[in-house]
Amino acid sequence: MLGVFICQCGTNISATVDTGAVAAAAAGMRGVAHAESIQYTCSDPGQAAIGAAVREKRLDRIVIAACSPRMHEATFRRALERAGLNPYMMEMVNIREQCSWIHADTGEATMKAVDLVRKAVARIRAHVPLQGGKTAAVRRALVIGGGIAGIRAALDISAAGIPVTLVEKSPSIGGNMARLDKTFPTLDCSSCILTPLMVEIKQHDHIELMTNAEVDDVRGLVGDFQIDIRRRSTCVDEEKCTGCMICQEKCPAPAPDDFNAGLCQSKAISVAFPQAVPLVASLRKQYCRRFNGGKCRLCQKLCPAGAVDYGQEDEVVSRSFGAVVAATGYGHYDWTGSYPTFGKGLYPDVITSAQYERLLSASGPTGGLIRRPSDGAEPRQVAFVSCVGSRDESAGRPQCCSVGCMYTAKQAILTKEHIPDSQSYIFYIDMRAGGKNYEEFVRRAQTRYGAIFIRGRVGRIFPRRGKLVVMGTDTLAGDQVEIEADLVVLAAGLTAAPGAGELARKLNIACDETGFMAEEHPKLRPVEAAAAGVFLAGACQGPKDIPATVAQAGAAAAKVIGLLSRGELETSPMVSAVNPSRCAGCFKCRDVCPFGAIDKDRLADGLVTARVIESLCRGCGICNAACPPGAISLNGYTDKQLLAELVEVLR
Amino acid sequence: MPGKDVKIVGFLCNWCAYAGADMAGMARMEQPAGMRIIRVPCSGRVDPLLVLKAFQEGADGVLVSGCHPGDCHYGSGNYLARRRLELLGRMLPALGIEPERFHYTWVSASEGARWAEIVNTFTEAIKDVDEGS
Amino acid sequence: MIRFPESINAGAALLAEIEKRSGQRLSACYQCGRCTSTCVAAFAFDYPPHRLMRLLQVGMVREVLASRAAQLCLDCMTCSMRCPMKLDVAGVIETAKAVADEAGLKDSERDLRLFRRGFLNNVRRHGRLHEAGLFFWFNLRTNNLFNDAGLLPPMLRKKNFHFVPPRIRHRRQVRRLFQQINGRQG
Amino acid sequence: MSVYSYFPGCSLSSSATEYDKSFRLVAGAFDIGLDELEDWNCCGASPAPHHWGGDLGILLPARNLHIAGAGHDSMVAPCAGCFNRLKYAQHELSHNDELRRRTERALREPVRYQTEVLNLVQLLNREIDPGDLAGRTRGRLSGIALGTYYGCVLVRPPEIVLYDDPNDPVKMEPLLKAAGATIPHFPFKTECCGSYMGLARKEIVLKASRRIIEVALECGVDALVTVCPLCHQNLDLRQQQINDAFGTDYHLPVLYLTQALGLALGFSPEELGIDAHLSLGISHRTSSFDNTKKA
Ligand SMILES: Cc1cc2nc3c(=O)[nH]c(=O)nc-3n(C[C@H](O)[C@H](O)[C@H](O)COP(=O)(O)OP(=O)(O)OC[C@H]3O[C@@H](n4cnc5c(N)ncnc54)[C@H](O)[C@@H]3O)c2cc1C
Ligand SMILES: Cc1cc2nc3c(=O)[nH]c(=O)nc-3n(C[C@H](O)[C@H](O)[C@H](O)COP(=O)(O)OP(=O)(O)OC[C@H]3O[C@@H](n4cnc5c(N)ncnc54)[C@H](O)[C@@H]3O)c2cc1C
Ligand code: SF4
Ligand code: SF4
Ligand code: SF4
Ligand code: SF4
Ligand code: SF4
Ligand code: SF4
Ligand code: SF4
Ligand code: SF4
Repeated sequence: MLGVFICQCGTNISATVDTGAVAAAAAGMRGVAHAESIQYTCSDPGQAAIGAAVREKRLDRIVIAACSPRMHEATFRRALERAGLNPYMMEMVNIREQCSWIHADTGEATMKAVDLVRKAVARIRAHVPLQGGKTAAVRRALVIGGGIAGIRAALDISAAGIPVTLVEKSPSIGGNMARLDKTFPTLDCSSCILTPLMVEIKQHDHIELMTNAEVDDVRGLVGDFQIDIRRRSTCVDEEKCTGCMICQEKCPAPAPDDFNAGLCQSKAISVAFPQAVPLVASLRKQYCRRFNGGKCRLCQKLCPAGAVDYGQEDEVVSRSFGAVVAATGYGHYDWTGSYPTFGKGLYPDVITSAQYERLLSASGPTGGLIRRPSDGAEPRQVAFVSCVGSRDESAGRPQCCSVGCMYTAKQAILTKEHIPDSQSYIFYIDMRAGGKNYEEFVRRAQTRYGAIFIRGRVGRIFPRRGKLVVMGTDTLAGDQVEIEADLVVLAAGLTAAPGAGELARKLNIACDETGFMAEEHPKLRPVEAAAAGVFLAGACQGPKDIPATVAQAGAAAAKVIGLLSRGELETSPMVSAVNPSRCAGCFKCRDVCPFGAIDKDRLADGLVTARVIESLCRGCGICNAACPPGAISLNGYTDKQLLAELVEVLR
Repeated sequence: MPGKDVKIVGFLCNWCAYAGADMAGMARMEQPAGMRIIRVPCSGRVDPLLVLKAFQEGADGVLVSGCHPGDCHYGSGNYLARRRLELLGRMLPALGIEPERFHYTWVSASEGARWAEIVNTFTEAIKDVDEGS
Repeated sequence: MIRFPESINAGAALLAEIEKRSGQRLSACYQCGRCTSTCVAAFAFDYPPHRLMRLLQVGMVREVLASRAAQLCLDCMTCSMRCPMKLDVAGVIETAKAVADEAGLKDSERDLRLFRRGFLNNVRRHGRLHEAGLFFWFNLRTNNLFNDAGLLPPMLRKKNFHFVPPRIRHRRQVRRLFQQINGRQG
Repeated sequence: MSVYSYFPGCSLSSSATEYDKSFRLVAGAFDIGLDELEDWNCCGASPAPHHWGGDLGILLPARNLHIAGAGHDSMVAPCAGCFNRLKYAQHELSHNDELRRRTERALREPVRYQTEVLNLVQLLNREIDPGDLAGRTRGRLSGIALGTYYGCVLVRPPEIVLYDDPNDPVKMEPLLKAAGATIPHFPFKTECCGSYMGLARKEIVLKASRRIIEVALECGVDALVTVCPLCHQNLDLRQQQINDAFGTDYHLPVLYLTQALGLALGFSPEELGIDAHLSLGISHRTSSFDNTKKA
């Protein structure tokens, strides 16, 4: 006995699809005992109506024509369970995203909806009740990335008693926030907030910290991921090093200072920054003289702790985890290629906002005094340029960086605090200040700190007598603008972290077209990634500020705790099964299975057939398509079901 | 009205192309109404016989769409699909089916616009074949 | 005051024409002003480039067609190269100018029109440009005999200033080319 | 020896004869044959596309393409403006059937418009091997910083002229570097000089060109190098007007690319028509060019 429910979704569907007519057509289809159109099927009354129909008409299988199954399949499976049916005896028909929203003609859309319902009715007749199994979940979580997002998630998960491994690519945790001076909207000092948390990570019993480390390989699935972590050789024994920095002082080989955004130089062996956690040195072989044919062994000779070990090799650590949090943050857009009119990086006094944070910071290369790079002079006229490499289709970057407006306003305020007789100019297109107290913050920059806001984009920057001429437009005044500035600060856009795509592939999760990791649904599953058991926290999912990052990290932690505190997980019953009487033992299926889920089975009569190891099968159905006699078939997607669909849509 | 008389069966991978088609819907990108989507877990699930069956049942065109190379949810399913379906495509003329009626392509979950574009051009291409014959 | 929807309705037909011919979707302009920021002629315009785009968006097409800016634009395409929305701003302005020409709209840039007309008539007559002829004709017509007179001595020194016009043989063919113009000639 | 159809255009045969002269000398030095188009007409320059609906901007150059079509496979148009117009016309004739029919009505036969159109930099890069050039110039330009000024019409619109980066072109550099010159960073290399407004709206030209000279000097440029007679007129001939208008005292030489290469090859400034330049005549850098002659 079949029940069909046609959702109106308010007017989302009913405006284009005649839901009444679809219900009427459904009522006439073979096996259908009940058909009705419901205003909001996923709502409480909607689900109740399904339950009532199941009881009254003794329905045993249900078709729901509504939104995409990617949206509400899980919701309706639960509804069936509550109504006493096997949750897999339900088939969803997508008449919203793939019908009402993409067609204008009611007749056509309705006809298509009827086709789709007919196909689902035919398909569900071939459904059989399915039962998922249970597996134990490993009570340990992996957090990848040690910025504020990863730190917060690790602390929150471990607070529930679940052990955490925190893997950080660079020599220290802290991420981008550690590089900031003061932070909007409260203007509290970044290190004052962050440093205690970094130390807490180091000291926590339940948190295992691995720096200079990256995920090498991921196998298994939710509840039991087997993950290889590569710890890169730093030539320094972490246990012995005391962070005294004697090696760094004496090392003769210069190397770029990543922490200070290239504003100054560091050494081949160095501690990332004075507040680094862990506070140990690491050696970068590509800059070290010894590793480039030289004779130097100064650091080893001078190290009072005997911590330097040139022979140290990469180490690969394997662990099992029940869940993973990706918190790899963001990277900085390289504007020099797409903005030739800003000098291609040739003018030393055109810097990025990230560099400016280091000039403002007391722990920065100038000790917190604002000094421009070219001649060390204190700037008086400072021009800020928003949206560099953001909201710019000509640079292939239409997206908004979402934090540029706010940190630019912040930097104007801090400039005034550092240099009272300075003047800041902010070129902007729209001031995006949507958070709590943000608008007030921007107003303060304008009124109390006297920043001049100029609504318009900059077209060119060029040097003149030791200054930089910024040519822009004041669209509100309707005229061109020229500023002779001592320093120009570019709010360069945020990109996905370098290597984010590669990590996403290993984790089997998706990235969106801007390269950031994709959540399953912005409202329904905002911290869940495409693969079960993988969650997203912070700027790796999209540009965001610290408050939003911290909130999302907490949410991701809650999801991990929720998942792992149950102890065991339900497995999907959508796996393949072999019909031994048909199997010819050719093992084509085994050749194609990506997960090694097919084994040999010797039957009582001595025949060798294929057998699916259910705990390994992920339900891709690739074996189905390979099997010549059609002996292996995927539950929920059997040949019979797909053929039934085919025939019905073409009727 | 575009695509009125053209019926296309689309086998779409749940993780990429199907989500891409949803994305096109969320962005309200109007498309010809002849496309009938059948959801599969992976383009690797699509048996060439299913495609032939669709033509036998009177489909004007068949489209198989999965994840971009390297992005398969199951690692390598789309490579297998491509190999199989490539062969199939070469066989079609022998069966009296114009090769233009069959298409295998990649669409990611975020490429709504690309999906809409594919439906449009594929529908047009089939109409051209129909008119030509 | 701009009144909606009257303004949009009044400009719709011309706007559609400009969009079609220039191939640009004007609604994509988000008024960032980057086109204006490096325009070398904007200081002499009545409306800077970004405002021309805005005027078109709200249907005030006639203001654009009759603008001094449309006449003075050098078509250097600097604006088009800068636009973050990849709009061909120069192409839009040039299209507006052509539409205005075809409609026979009069504008305020008399000298400039005079110069262009003189230039083209000069070419119509000789097949090639007679620079000296154009120079004297223009100064005479604008009552500004000594305009650029300072340039004469160096030109003469270069022996680059020819008093006798160049002439090509098939002048009739060139004249026939002029007869194929669609725009109004005045 | 490869031979090209040569379209000098109005400027090279009147106000910019020194460009023509120096081009022929450099071409001769490298065995590049130039065969001037028979009975060519004015390409319409800047006014044509902006007047009477703009069609003349296509119709006039179309006739030149047609004439060239009967000659060699490729033609060269050293004037950047003519080059731009010819490319435009070629593009329109192949995309706009209606306009092509009108052209043919005037020409009274099917128009031949497929001849390859080259600008000067393209031609020289194709024909001159930098190594050979370096050998023959023996670094005569060394110590001289040349600002490469491309102007706007040589590189824009990129999809029609199909030549070099429209915002940051670099194609002049290999030749000049081979001759020993240094090429300092010069951000205004494609900024518009004010185009044809010189007679009717002088203030636009003076302001625009002043900016270019100002930035060039700021960047340490000893002389600008251009391939456009109109740019040359605005930057060089009008330099005194700029000084008068803004109270500046600029003496920045502006050379045609062929003049710069000619100097490097050992031709005298007189042969190249350089002595006639207003700015060079009063330049403090003249001596350095005289030195190159003696070298
Ligand atoms: C100039 C500027 C100023 C700002 N000012 C403010 C402000 O005042 N207030 C505010 O609220 N926000 C501000 N922000 C935003 C703030 O920086 C971010 O919200 C925050 O840093 C995001 O934290 P995160 O942990 O998600 O990412 P990140 O800080 O980027 O941390 C990511 C970490 O992951 C590591 N990682 C990356 N890839 C891997 C990998 N494959 N394996 C292992 N580890 C990896 C990185 O090394 C890094 O340590 C500013 C941003 C900028 C650019
Ligand atoms: C016009 C409009 C359009 C919007 N459109 C969108 C959109 O398109 N997309 C989008 O993402 N967001 C949109 N939003 C924002 C969206 O409405 C909010 O983000 C969201 O509703 C917030 O959910 P909430 O649960 O926090 O609060 P609420 O939705 O306000 O829920 C709070 C609940 O708590 C109850 N409550 C209040 N006080 C008490 C109490 N003392 N004791 C017990 N119960 C109490 C209330 O009755 C209410 O049911 C829109 C907002 C507005 C105003
Ligand atoms: S079930 Fe889907 S289509 Fe129906 S009301 Fe809910 S969201 Fe809308
Ligand atoms: S490696 Fe040795 S010298 Fe260097 S910081 Fe560590 S303990 Fe100090
Ligand atoms: S061995 Fe390398 S890292 Fe150590 S001091 Fe010498 S150069 Fe520096
Ligand atoms: S946040 Fe501000 S600066 Fe950043 S892209 Fe958006 S509007 Fe531009
Ligand atoms: S492919 Fe089919 S027949 Fe061959 S072993 Fe596997 S199940 Fe059996
Ligand atoms: S469905 Fe996929 S994972 Fe399962 S056995 Fe078949 S090929 Fe292997
Ligand atoms: S094309 Fe016209 S509007 Fe654009 S920058 Fe040049 S002069 Fe200004
Ligand atoms: S640059 Fe483009 S988007 Fe910006 S105002 Fe000009 S036309 Fe509009």
